[in-house]
Amino acid sequence: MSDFALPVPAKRWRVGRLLPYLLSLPSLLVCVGIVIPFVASAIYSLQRYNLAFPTGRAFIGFGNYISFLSDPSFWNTVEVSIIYTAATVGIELLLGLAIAMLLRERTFINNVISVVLMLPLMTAPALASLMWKLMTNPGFGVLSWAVSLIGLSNFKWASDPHTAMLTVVLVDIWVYTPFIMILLLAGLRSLPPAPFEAAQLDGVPGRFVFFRVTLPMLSPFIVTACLFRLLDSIQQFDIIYAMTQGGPGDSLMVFQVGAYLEFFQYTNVGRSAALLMVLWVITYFLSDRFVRQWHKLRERRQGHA
Amino acid sequence: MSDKARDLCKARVAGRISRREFGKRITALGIGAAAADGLLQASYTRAMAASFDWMKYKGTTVKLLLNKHPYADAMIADLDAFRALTGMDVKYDIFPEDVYFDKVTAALSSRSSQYDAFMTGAYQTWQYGPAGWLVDMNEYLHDAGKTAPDYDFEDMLPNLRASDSWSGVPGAPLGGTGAKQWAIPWGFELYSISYNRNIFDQLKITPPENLPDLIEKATKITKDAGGPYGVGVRGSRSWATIHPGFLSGYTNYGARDFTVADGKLKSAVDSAESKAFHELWVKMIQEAGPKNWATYTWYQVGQDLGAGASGMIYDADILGYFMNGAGNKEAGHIGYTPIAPNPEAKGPTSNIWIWSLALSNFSNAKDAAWYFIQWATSKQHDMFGARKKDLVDPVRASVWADKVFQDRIAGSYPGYLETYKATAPDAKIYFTPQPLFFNVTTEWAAALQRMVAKEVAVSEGLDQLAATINRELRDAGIG
Amino acid sequence: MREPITRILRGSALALILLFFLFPILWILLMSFQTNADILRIPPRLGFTPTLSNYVALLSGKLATSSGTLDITFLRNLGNSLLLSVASVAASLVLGVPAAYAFARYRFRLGESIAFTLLSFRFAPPLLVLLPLSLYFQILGLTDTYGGLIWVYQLITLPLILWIVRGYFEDASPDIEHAYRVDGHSWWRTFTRIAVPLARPGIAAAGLLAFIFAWNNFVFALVLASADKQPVTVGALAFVTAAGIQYGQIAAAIVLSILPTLALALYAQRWLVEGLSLGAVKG
Amino acid sequence: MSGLEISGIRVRFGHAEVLRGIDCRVAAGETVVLFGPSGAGKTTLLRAIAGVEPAASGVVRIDGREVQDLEPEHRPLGMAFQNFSLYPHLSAYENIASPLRARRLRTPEIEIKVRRVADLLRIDHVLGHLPRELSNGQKQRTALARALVAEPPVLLLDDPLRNVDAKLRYEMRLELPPLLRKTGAAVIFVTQDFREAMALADRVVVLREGAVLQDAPAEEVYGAPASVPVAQLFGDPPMNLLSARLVQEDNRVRAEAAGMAPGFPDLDITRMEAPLLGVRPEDVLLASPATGGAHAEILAVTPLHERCVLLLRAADGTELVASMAGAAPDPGTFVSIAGARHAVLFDPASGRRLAISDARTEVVA
Repeated sequence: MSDFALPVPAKRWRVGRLLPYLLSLPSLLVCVGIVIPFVASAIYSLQRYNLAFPTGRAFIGFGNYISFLSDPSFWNTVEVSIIYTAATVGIELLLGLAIAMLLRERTFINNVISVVLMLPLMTAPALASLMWKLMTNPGFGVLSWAVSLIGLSNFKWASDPHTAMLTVVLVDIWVYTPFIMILLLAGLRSLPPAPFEAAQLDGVPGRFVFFRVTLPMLSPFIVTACLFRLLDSIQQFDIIYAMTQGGPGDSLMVFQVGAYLEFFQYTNVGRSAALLMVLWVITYFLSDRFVRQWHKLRERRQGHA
Repeated sequence: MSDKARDLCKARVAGRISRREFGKRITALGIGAAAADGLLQASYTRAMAASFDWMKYKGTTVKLLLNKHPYADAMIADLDAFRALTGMDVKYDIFPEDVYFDKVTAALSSRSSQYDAFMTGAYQTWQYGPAGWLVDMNEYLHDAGKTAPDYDFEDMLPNLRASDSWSGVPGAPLGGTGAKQWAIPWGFELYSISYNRNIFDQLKITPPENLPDLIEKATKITKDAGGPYGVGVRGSRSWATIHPGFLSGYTNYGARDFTVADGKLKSAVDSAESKAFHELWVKMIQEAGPKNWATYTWYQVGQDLGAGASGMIYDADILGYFMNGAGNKEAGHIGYTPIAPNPEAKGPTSNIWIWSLALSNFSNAKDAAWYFIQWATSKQHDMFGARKKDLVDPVRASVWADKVFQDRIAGSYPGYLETYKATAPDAKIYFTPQPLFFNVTTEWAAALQRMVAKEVAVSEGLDQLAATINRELRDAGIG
Repeated sequence: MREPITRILRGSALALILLFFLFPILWILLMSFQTNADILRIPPRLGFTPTLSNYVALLSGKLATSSGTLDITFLRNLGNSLLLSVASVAASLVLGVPAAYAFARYRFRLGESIAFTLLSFRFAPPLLVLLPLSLYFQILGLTDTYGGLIWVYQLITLPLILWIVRGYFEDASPDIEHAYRVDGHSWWRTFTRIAVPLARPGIAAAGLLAFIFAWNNFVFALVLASADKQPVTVGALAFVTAAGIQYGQIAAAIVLSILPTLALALYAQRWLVEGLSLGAVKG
Repeated sequence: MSGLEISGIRVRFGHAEVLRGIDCRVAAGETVVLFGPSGAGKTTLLRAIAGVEPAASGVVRIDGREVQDLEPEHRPLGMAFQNFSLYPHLSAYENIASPLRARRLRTPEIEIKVRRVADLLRIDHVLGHLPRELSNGQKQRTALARALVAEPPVLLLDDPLRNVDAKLRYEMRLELPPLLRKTGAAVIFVTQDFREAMALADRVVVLREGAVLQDAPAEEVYGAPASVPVAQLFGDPPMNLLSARLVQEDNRVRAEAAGMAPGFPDLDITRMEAPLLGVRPEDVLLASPATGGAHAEILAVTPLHERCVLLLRAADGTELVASMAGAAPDPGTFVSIAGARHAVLFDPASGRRLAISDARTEVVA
């Protein structure tokens, strides 16, 4: 006898159509709860609103934004943020890719190294900055001592406007390269081996394989890694605030540090919110572009497979 | 405790016998001096309770927001006395200074009723007061039903009382007419020189007397001491860089932060006096300051002095005090000296920082919280902190006059009291009170950083700074 | 097989990389066994008498400084960090894995928009929501509750899990799940017995990264929670004291705060790399 | 009726309609081969029947009961997927046991049934292995075992022999028909290989672009394709389609092309512009040039199985394919086309079949 003594289900109606909504709505709702403050922020950004001047609070439309346009410190913020983001993401990507290539083979030692290399990522940036500050202290700092050995006795690290950017970028690289490395390593190891074996048999030069085979196949991973890092980097706060509070001068005044000071030091809610809205628009635009690219690359990759 | 001892304590509290007499008689009773202090403390508590209904809010819990500071530690150590006195309970959240004020701003700006009272500086009340976050304490101070008769607010140093008192009108003087008492002073600090005696002895130099002299000696230390640099001052991009030694010297050179006319403020950082002083200060840092000065907060300034990495600091007197304590390499080698940076000046003009206690307007237990503030700023607790703990710049004249406190300081921290005495008379807040204090001083610190890094000439930098400040004042409608 | 010169180059490159990334960690480790006086020596030296005093101070909760003994709550902070990170990641997994599955498996109206909106929260500057959030939490009564914090932490953990796990689901063939349903198993059983176990490497890796980011968070807890709910990132600042910065204890705190994550990472090592790859399970 | 009955199945992917109303019946014990090129919608149809692909409209009945609104797990059928779709984290045993576990059978009963089907498919020795430890053939048998184990009334087999090697495919072609018959299930078997279809099918359903082109017994689809596309699809090498000329002769019509002129007795059309004459290569009668008939040049020769396939150019210039047994002639030599053993005539405009030739073979003079 067949085993199909199946009960007839009561509902003739298929849950299938609603299922994806049922699955995704809880997480959406959880995040939507967070949207309410977001809307409040957007409204604040349209107000002249300094907590220390309660009577001066008024709706001023895009007044805060318009004042940015003529404010050199705003453009400085834009410039510093772009330099910081480009430098960190660029170097981390190259370095992360290089390390991932070195660790590509699935050996135990490589796996262990890849986990050990994640240690910096596991060190909270707020605490890591404190340690880097000590290590770059001209008196007790081991790094200052090390550079003095190679003749750089007057290297001032984060204290000198010329080297401050270099210093925080260095810390950022130290903390976040492992993130890119691990994503790209995962990508490299997931690539199908066939094209590489074929190239090796055909004696195709390594460089050619790298640029024409590895990189294109890796691109969805590169895009993902870049996306997360780029958007984190342009929003950098912990490291810069802990190391220099945006100084020396205004040399490291990135968006979130500026907005943090506007709110927590100057209690200027309107200006702080407007600055953050500008940052949000930038990140939204960037992420939109990236996600589109990501979808395109994924489809192409799946098409190949 | 024997009845005799108790009577003796009561007599001492009532002022019927002198301190010396009390000491002599209590020794005769066979009670050690330390135990006697405890007895005294206990009887003070009882004396306070006798004349005022401290038990009125019995059972209430007060929640405090505190900064991680020895002053707070001193208070926490004495909380049991408060509990015993009032039958109230105290809970507190304590945060490191790096984030403390952000935490206060977050709590108050969200109108949180979580905290009833909190620690603050005077500058912060210039924001918090106008924002409507604080309770004006005058209503409590002048209400005999709410304030104990022996509280004696007048016993607090007048400059300190004035510093926490402001009308809210930008530019109006502190403690002037219509002023509200936004906070009650509790412990403070003023700015003088603390130096490493070993280094000074080794180089055979004497403590600096004015700024040019300081620069010369500091430069010598940087050159000749074989490692340590000359003078530590703060340099981070923060208001905190401006208010200690820097503003004290700035004032000493006759410069002011603002001119006030017709209720409008105008920046005065581009004055000739200001430029002259800035030139010297920038030179001092360039030639004898810490290499990465621009990241220095008072922690690094203190750390370098304590570890023997700097010859001296021009910063809080209490910072020099702490660095003389155990656990630091240079403990016991720190000397103190007052300074009037301008050779022409009559004496020091130290700016001050006052840790004060304020009452949140969003508190649900304001009267009870006031009881707490009243106790924490009372003579009794001030005395406890000064004698037993590190509340070393207490706010009350009577505590400074206390022999036990004086003896203790003189014993372990030679020169500290003398320096205090020389600096105190003209020590007060030299900033013009206005709500944009943090904007102005942060910009100021950033400008100073650029001058020290030689990105901009001093005179030009100050002109730019004045323009920036004036624009911000205009935008806010007060310039 | 390979030319020796390539091997040498590769080896020295790896050595340099390890030096750069591990030297600070090693230095922190060394510092954690030194007294502050040893740490603050000029110039810095390798030789020192190791001491466990930093760890003792952290674990016993008593910190001796020149201005007296301070109570520290490091263990409590560590506990908070663990609670907040574990609970946040767990909540994100419960919420995010089904959602990731939905985005990967179904094309539905507004699906992509919902997915992008969820992702975009990851991109919103945290301060943007933080400013009004404290006010809002005050109204909801969530200020200073673990629940409120875990909710806000979803901003960090949920998008990360959603996007990595989604990629993983997308690359796995749906036929395996179809086969299971045709066998007669319900949707839910298929999801829990087939889809989730097969995506385990992806889930493990995403969970680990989310855990790290939650663990490292600083500003949310700082603003929204009282001292007894603060994680180690904020708590370790307590070692910045008036009597000096207690670098030894900070170093020990970092070491102790890395250990749970490191243990987790080593445990998940076999899934970590594989799990982040979009590469599918090959049957 | 017992067995499977589907009607009006439509499936859309976005704007594209992938299945445009499919009707089909499969009786219990019958094996229907679903044949068509890739992209025809074969797999989609199976999925729609199984319920893993939502159908826009249509009715699916199993043993008379409508199941189109049921979730896949409530449809009484078994399915083997083209890529096997084994559960990689479960042993072969557990893979096979899965449908039984879903039905909450008791463990000893499951054990008995799994062993039985594993014995039948000769995979009893690898039941403890994980799928990745199995050879392709073992994987295929495991997938098949999983579909069979619960003895479902309907079996859907999606090209199960595609990913296995030639030898195994050949064996399975022989083994499967009796096996399937034994289950008594209504079987739909998807393939792109006409030989497989011929070997297994009771009936063949030819599918192209989401529509059924022909639904008939295998021999009929082969011998009498319903339309030109079927003729092109079904058969390897495919049917020759030659432009013919109709010649009225007595009571019948002959279609002349490339030296062949089969007669169509039932054809009532006498005049038509260039109808298409379909002749299977093996139905092209060849003779040595000496015997007369139309000469054709051999352009190319390929061996195929036991026969060889010839590409010919007939005297009228038409190229056609023929196949013959025996030794392969050399390219460049000539053969004679003696006629067509069997032929089909198609309407060139609609592509529809017009007539089937009679049994008489004719040689054009």
